[in-house]
Amino acid sequence: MIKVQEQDFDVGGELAAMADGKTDIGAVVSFTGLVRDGGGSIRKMTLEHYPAMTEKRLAELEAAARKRWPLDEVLIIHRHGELSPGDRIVLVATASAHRQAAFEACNYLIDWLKTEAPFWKLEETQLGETWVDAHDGDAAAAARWK
Amino acid sequence: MIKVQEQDFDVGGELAAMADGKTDIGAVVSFTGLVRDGGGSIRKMTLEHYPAMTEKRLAELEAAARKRWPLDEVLIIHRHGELSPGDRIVLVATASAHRQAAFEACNYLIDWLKTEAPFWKLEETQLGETWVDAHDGDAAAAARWK
Amino acid sequence: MKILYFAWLRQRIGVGAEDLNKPACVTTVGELVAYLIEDKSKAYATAFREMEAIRVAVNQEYVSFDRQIENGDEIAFFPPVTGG
Amino acid sequence: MKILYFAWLRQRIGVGAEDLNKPACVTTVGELVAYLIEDKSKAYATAFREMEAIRVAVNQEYVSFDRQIENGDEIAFFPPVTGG
Repeated sequence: MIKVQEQDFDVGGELAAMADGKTDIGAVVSFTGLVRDGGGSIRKMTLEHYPAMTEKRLAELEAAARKRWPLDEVLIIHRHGELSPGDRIVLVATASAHRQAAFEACNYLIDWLKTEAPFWKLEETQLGETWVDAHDGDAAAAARWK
Repeated sequence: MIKVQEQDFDVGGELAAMADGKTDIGAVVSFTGLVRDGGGSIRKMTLEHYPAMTEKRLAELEAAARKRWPLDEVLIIHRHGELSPGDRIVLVATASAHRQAAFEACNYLIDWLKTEAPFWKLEETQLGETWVDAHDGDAAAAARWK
Repeated sequence: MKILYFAWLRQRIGVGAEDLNKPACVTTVGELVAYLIEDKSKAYATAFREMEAIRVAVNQEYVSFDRQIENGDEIAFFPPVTGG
Repeated sequence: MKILYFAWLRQRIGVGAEDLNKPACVTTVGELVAYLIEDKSKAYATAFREMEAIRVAVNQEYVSFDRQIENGDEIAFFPPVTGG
């Protein structure tokens, strides 16, 4: 399931819903991404995105993960709009009978989301606004899954 | 932080508490293990453990993970006592500035917990009680991290 | 054609979206960029200066600059993505 | 010495814990098992039949059966663990 939204999400509620009423799920793995402010200089972050393409790419990533691993449930929630340091940005969660499938699929999804989902981060500091540069390490992380 | 308890835990609350008030955590990865009943025959599961050794081994595993990866927070909650299919058994969560560290440390902790933490599962079906056998795959999964 | 710009491309060009009747001389994404750069009514030349830092999607799929385009296509230009 | 049994070992022997003054002839875990098997007051012989399926910890640390033991030690016998 894909959700792209401005509002925050309830991690516990979302994860519980994935396994609710099922007894064949042994493992739920989740990744929560937060607005990080290493230097204490970020006042605000704005996430811009390309809605039609975001939904399409995330749905394709979910389908690719389901094809590669035996997954009972896949959830991706990505926020857009204005966020503050410490705020949740993204939740990726996978549920499977087997823990290694859940771990690998969750890791795969966030790695590819980082390099393929059309989101852009604008950071606002005292010095002004800066578009966050793409991180070379992200492309390398995604390439591991090829 | 290590918690060994009979009562259920609140995944969302626990994960939120790990990053609460901090702005240098970029990633929180969690593993939730659930009582699985593939065949629909398990009525109840009882988890027995060796309390003094459980606390000691889990604390040692936490220390080993912190030594190997740059982690801001580590949380392991393991339940004991009577559980039903679908119930949460264990939560392992890691928080780090970097997502790959959080993923690897969480995966490492659950792999080693499975082979080292002194818990034993007794399953009750219509046919009677059976002690769950250790799974060869678990030893192999843990050995990957050596 | 619908043309979309995101992030600093949108800021430099000054609009997020515009409609354009595909000129006959434009058959690929690369030719579209060359055509836009000629148009001095907006800061296209400045925006498209760092071509290696620009990605393009046609109908919401990543493509390369030699991709053929049709008049009904939705063509989006943007910097490398930084979500997650 | 305090001796602990868990899971099916506990069930077969019938107790989860017992105290024993270390006999002079017992210096290792393996010798302790041999000593217990001689004692017919409980089902030690049955419990310890599948030795390859039994793990031992001394003072809450995994050890091998040739580990030396002292009178003050806590010695625990159990099957391979199945938590998580």
